[in-house]
Amino acid sequence: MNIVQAVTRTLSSEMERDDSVVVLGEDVGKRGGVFLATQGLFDRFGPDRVIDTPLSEAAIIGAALGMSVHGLRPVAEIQFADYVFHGFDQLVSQVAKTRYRSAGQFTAPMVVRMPAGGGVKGGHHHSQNPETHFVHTAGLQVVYPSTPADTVGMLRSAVRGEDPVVFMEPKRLYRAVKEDVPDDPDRLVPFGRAAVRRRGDDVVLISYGASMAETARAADALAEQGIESTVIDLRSLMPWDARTVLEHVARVGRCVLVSESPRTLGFMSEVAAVIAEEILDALLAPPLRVAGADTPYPYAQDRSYLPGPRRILNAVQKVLDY
Amino acid sequence: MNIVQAVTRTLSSEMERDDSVVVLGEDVGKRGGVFLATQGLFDRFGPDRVIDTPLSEAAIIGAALGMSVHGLRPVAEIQFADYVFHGFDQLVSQVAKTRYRSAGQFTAPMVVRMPAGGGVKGGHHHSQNPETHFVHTAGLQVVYPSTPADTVGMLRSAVRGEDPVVFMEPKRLYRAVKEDVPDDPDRLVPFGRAAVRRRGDDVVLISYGASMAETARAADALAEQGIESTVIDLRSLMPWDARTVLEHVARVGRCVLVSESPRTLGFMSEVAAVIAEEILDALLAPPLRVAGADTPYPYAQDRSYLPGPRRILNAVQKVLDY
Amino acid sequence: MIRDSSRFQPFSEQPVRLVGDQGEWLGAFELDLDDELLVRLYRDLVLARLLDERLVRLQLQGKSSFVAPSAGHEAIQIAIAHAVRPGFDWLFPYYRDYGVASTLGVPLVEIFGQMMGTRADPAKARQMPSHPSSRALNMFTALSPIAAHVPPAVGAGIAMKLAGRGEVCVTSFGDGATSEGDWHAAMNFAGVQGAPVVFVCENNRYAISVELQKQSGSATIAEKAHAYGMPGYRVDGMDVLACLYLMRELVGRARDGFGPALVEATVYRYGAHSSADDDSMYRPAEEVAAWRRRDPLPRYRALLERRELWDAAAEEALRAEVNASLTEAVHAAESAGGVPFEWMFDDVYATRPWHLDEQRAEAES
Amino acid sequence: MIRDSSRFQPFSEQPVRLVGDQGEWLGAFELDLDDELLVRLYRDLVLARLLDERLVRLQLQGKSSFVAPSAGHEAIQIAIAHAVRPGFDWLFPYYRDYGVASTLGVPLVEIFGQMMGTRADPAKARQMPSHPSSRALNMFTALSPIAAHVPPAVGAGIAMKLAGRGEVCVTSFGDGATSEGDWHAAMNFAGVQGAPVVFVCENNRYAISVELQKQSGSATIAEKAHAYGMPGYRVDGMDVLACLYLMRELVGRARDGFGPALVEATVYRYGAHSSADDDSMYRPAEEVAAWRRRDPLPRYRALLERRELWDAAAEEALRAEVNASLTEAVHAAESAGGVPFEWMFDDVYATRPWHLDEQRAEAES
Ligand SMILES: Cc1ncc(C[n+]2csc(CCOP(=O)(O)OP(=O)(O)O)c2C)c(N)n1
Ligand SMILES: Cc1ncc(C[n+]2csc(CCOP(=O)(O)OP(=O)(O)O)c2C)c(N)n1
Ligand SMILES: [Mg+2]
Ligand SMILES: [Mg+2]
Repeated sequence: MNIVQAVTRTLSSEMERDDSVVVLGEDVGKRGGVFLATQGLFDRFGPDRVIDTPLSEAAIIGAALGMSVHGLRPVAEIQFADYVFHGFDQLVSQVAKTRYRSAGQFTAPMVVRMPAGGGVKGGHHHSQNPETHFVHTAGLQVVYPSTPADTVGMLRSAVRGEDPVVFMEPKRLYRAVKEDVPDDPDRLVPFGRAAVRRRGDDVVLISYGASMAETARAADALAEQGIESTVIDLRSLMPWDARTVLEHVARVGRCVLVSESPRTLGFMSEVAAVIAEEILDALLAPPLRVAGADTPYPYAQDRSYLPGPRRILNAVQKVLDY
Repeated sequence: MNIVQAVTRTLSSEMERDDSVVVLGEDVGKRGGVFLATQGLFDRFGPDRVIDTPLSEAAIIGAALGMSVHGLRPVAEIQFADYVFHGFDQLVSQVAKTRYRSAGQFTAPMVVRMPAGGGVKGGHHHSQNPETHFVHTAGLQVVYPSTPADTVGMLRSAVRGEDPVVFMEPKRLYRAVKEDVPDDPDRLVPFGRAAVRRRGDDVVLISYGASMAETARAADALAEQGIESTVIDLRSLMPWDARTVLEHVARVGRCVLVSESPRTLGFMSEVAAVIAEEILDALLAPPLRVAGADTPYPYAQDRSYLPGPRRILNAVQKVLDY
Repeated sequence: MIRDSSRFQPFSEQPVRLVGDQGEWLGAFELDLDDELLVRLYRDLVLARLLDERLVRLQLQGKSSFVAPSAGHEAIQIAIAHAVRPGFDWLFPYYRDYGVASTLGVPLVEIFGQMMGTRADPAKARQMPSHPSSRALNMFTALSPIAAHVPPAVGAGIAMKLAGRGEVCVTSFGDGATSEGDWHAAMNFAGVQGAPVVFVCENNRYAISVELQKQSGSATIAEKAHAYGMPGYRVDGMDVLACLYLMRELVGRARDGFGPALVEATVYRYGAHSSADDDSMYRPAEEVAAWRRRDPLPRYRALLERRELWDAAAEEALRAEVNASLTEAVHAAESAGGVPFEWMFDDVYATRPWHLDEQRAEAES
Repeated sequence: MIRDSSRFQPFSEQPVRLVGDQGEWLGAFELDLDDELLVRLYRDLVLARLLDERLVRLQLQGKSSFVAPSAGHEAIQIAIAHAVRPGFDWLFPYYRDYGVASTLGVPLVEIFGQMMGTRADPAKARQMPSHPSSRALNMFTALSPIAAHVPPAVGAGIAMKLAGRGEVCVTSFGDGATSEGDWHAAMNFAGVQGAPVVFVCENNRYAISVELQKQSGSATIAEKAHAYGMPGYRVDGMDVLACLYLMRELVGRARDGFGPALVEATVYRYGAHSSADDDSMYRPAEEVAAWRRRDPLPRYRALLERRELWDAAAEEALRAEVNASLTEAVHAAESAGGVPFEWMFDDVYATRPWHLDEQRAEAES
């Protein structure tokens, strides 16, 4: 099963399980979504539960909010994460604050799915990783899985949860990562827990989402050089698993933080800040970030923009040499 | 001169100096803006250059972009920073990327002013500090002065600059801070340079915007206890003056970072991350953040939400005791 | 899916009016509401007006930090509340809709609790004053960002259509709100889906200081409905019977599956935009005075008096009764006491995550 | 400020059509364009069509990573370009507007440079393919987010009004674009300001897979103009003369200070939405075939042939000439070579700040 299939099958089984789950977005109907993540759902569940919307992200997110307040469990698709900004106020000012401002009288259990990330020759507006904007917005949960199994388990948690979830999907890995996923409808992956993908004592590599692929490749290359790394996949960014991160970084003393969103105030700024605050004395080297550039996402340099293995290895060398 | 007057007078003199400067926004005309920051401009420059817009932040920011591309120098007002999210796509996807995506063929010299910050009993949507969203968006310059003189000097730089500027104004201090400002039309405050407001060897306090008031009060209280602090007012957040920050923190070894936006991925996460990356060995204590909570901005706890002197002093005590 | 209203024509140039200046019935059809309801409407008008006066006074007294007065808007607000089935239908109001809240039956103590930020507010004083709400009555908590409640109202409407129980959603907003992109996106989605939503614009001709001609490319709000394939109606928003007949018709039409409609209720706000505004900067006092002469209360009272359903004694008794209940509710709301500091950290999520535990601890230390 | 077009009525149910299926003139007025222009229009149609075919082929050959084909949209696009004063008026086009670009005179080598991401692109290959641009011709760089160029177009229009030089702005977009909030906010602001902007919707009845009935609450796009106090016109977007006459009229009207107008040009895209789409998933082949029978090229060629302005030999010569210039331009664009890695760090700001110097150094190390 690959990641797109993980999405489709999970949506399908959740819609089967619970009548109140509906899907809405641009082209999610007959077309099955531009990445085919909702393929087959329209035929199976009909136009009432698989709703092709007009071309407005504010309508999609705002309507999903109203549906959830009224008792449905909408799963909205934003065709590319880059277009969430057209519905941004609905997400950050309304969805995120519904529980708080009504003191729990009204709540917004809903999911906003969005394919994110670069490396697909998509230029500025089909490549971005806007997670910072969501993580900085109290009231939203934010997850960004990197494997089919996590996609299944976290999407289930998202659909069944009590609060809104921004569900980011690594579109570069949609069909690139495959694995068997046990067909157990009760296997949920809870939010706020990182996965340790690899264990080693020389350096800790921390990443999430699509960049997990480059991070894993860097770890392989390091292993060939005899450098053993611990690799942490954060998976969940709000809440995030500071405990696991601090535990491993404190143990090893050296870490490199990899994410492809623009460096300044990318999610790894927070991770670095917390590491510095909490375990300063355990650090044998500075926590180094390897990140996307503080430029709009370029077209021609689509791949070079990403923090690839070469840049990760450079950073590892620096923390080892420190 | 207080801060609102600094805005009004600077706008007036810039409009006088350069015919291409126009002001637009909700209620900026006869009403002079809800904070009176554009008072008198309508009478002086007329409805063509002081434009009351329909109630749409997307129209305001988007139209300002078109005006600037066509050769005007628009200064747009967003009535409260909290409402920028309604025009967010225009700002982050269009304005910010105009120069880049056209490789400088089209540019967007424009200013988007917005009163920001809490402590005015405004609840969720009249209190926020959304600077993270702008700083994380390549292509925008972001400044947040805290004094009348800086307001004058930076607004002049903003209006005369070549790129878009998000100009955040500390509304809580609008009328609270007064000082004489020399009437020199060529006194510009350049972006990217912090101001060192106070010098001391025990601890470095770093802040900006409205929180400078609480930070200064904390510094006074510390001085009374015989603790001497260096106080840095960042003023400009993108670009920001890492050099000055690193120089002082390296010298002193202890710092506290104060800002009232939500803690997670607030601007101080970046400052802490850079400090940890660049001068780890100079740190005698962890860089501690004192920030707004990761909650929507509450009404009833309007003042307690803010990082006040008590919390700043607690943090200073911790870094001193470390 | 357009069923034309039988009594009213969409896109009329003149707003629908059923009661004349002297309280005379102007309708082409018979006034067929029972006396009890006729009187009830007046009681609701008086309650809304006196509530508004009280809210303004609380702010002047410093007991509340803000108020957005509703005087002048009462007739349409009361009609909205009377056109729906309370607790079954849903309302997505805006900050000025205190007449909707009081008529629907939101307890006054909750209203005052919200205005003064005390424990009497079921929403824990999370929002600034003038943000009414009622979970029990399906009245979605009002919010500050203009027009932002309209997309959720449409989502609720679509959910109602799917549920098929015949619920209806009514959402109200000002004239300024129609300029926002969210408003358009929502209206269009409702039009496409034929969602059972009645959209009510309380057109008071100003958005703070910005007058209608600077606000809207079209001369009327109602004609904007063309863009969404729904009928648009203009009604005298200070004529409670015109408002009620029209609203009932359109709510019924939506309930029967004929889809959404837009109502433009022409009103005027007598006061400044809010306690933070000074309206003398942008509108002449004569204009205010002229609109006050069309006040919904005396006009409708005259109708009742013509029918011998009302007199000075009844008026006096009613005012005394309402004022007493307002005073009592203010007292109860006040004595509920302020909300504790640490409530600030609750309800961000269903359960408090670790970082908020830490932040709460730090703030308390 | 509405001046009605003299030749055309706004809000007509049937789209304006001037050329019949057999190339016959249907106009109620005389065809008064000179022969040179009549021939020029046909040449531009052929150029646009062959350019589009070439762009599609480049993508199939792997020389370009993406294409959004324009075949079927040419007539309205060419009319837009002919209605403006190139280099004086401004255009805010969308990704499908290659017919606007080629007719206006954007050098083919620049177009191909952009499509292939080479140094021949004056925008340094910053954007993905299908984002035309020309600084020299005042054609604002197209962008991906739907409708996001419409507010800036209105801002430019307001600036033109203030400048008082008689410039006009034309912005074009798809039917799907009309659902976005930005579109509404911009249209309304233009209506309020009476800005000299002509809004052109290339209505091909689909936004990727979403058909018009799911897209728009109103049956037509033109009638949305009611909401903004501007006239809305429907035109057969595959009839180049109908498009040209209407566009000239509305551009002239805007230039003379009578404000904005909305045009709905009914077109059809023959190809899939883009090279990433498979249109067989959502529309029947017969529908495509039916629209192809209304193709703008043969229909207009028939008109020219009736007037003895065109024949098979001319056709052959033209195609050979156009193909040769396309081949040459592709070659030139390709041989300009790729853009260097480090250009990625330029043009974020007028001068590169310290953090981008650092990031560039790190990336290069
Ligand atoms: C998105 C947004 N922008 C700006 C404001 C500031 N603001 C508050 S009320 C108001 C005017 C609203 O006018 P209208 O919709 O006509 O309602 P009215 O107050 O006249 O009843 C404005 C601009 C806001 N609350 N939200
Ligand atoms: C804001 C935004 N949302 C979604 C998309 C993805 N998308 C690209 S083209 C398109 C359809 C546009 O349809 P229309 O406006 O009718 O233009 P057409 O392509 O049919 O000419 C969509 C949904 C986008 N580019 N921008
Ligand atoms: Mg109003
Ligand atoms: Mg289309």
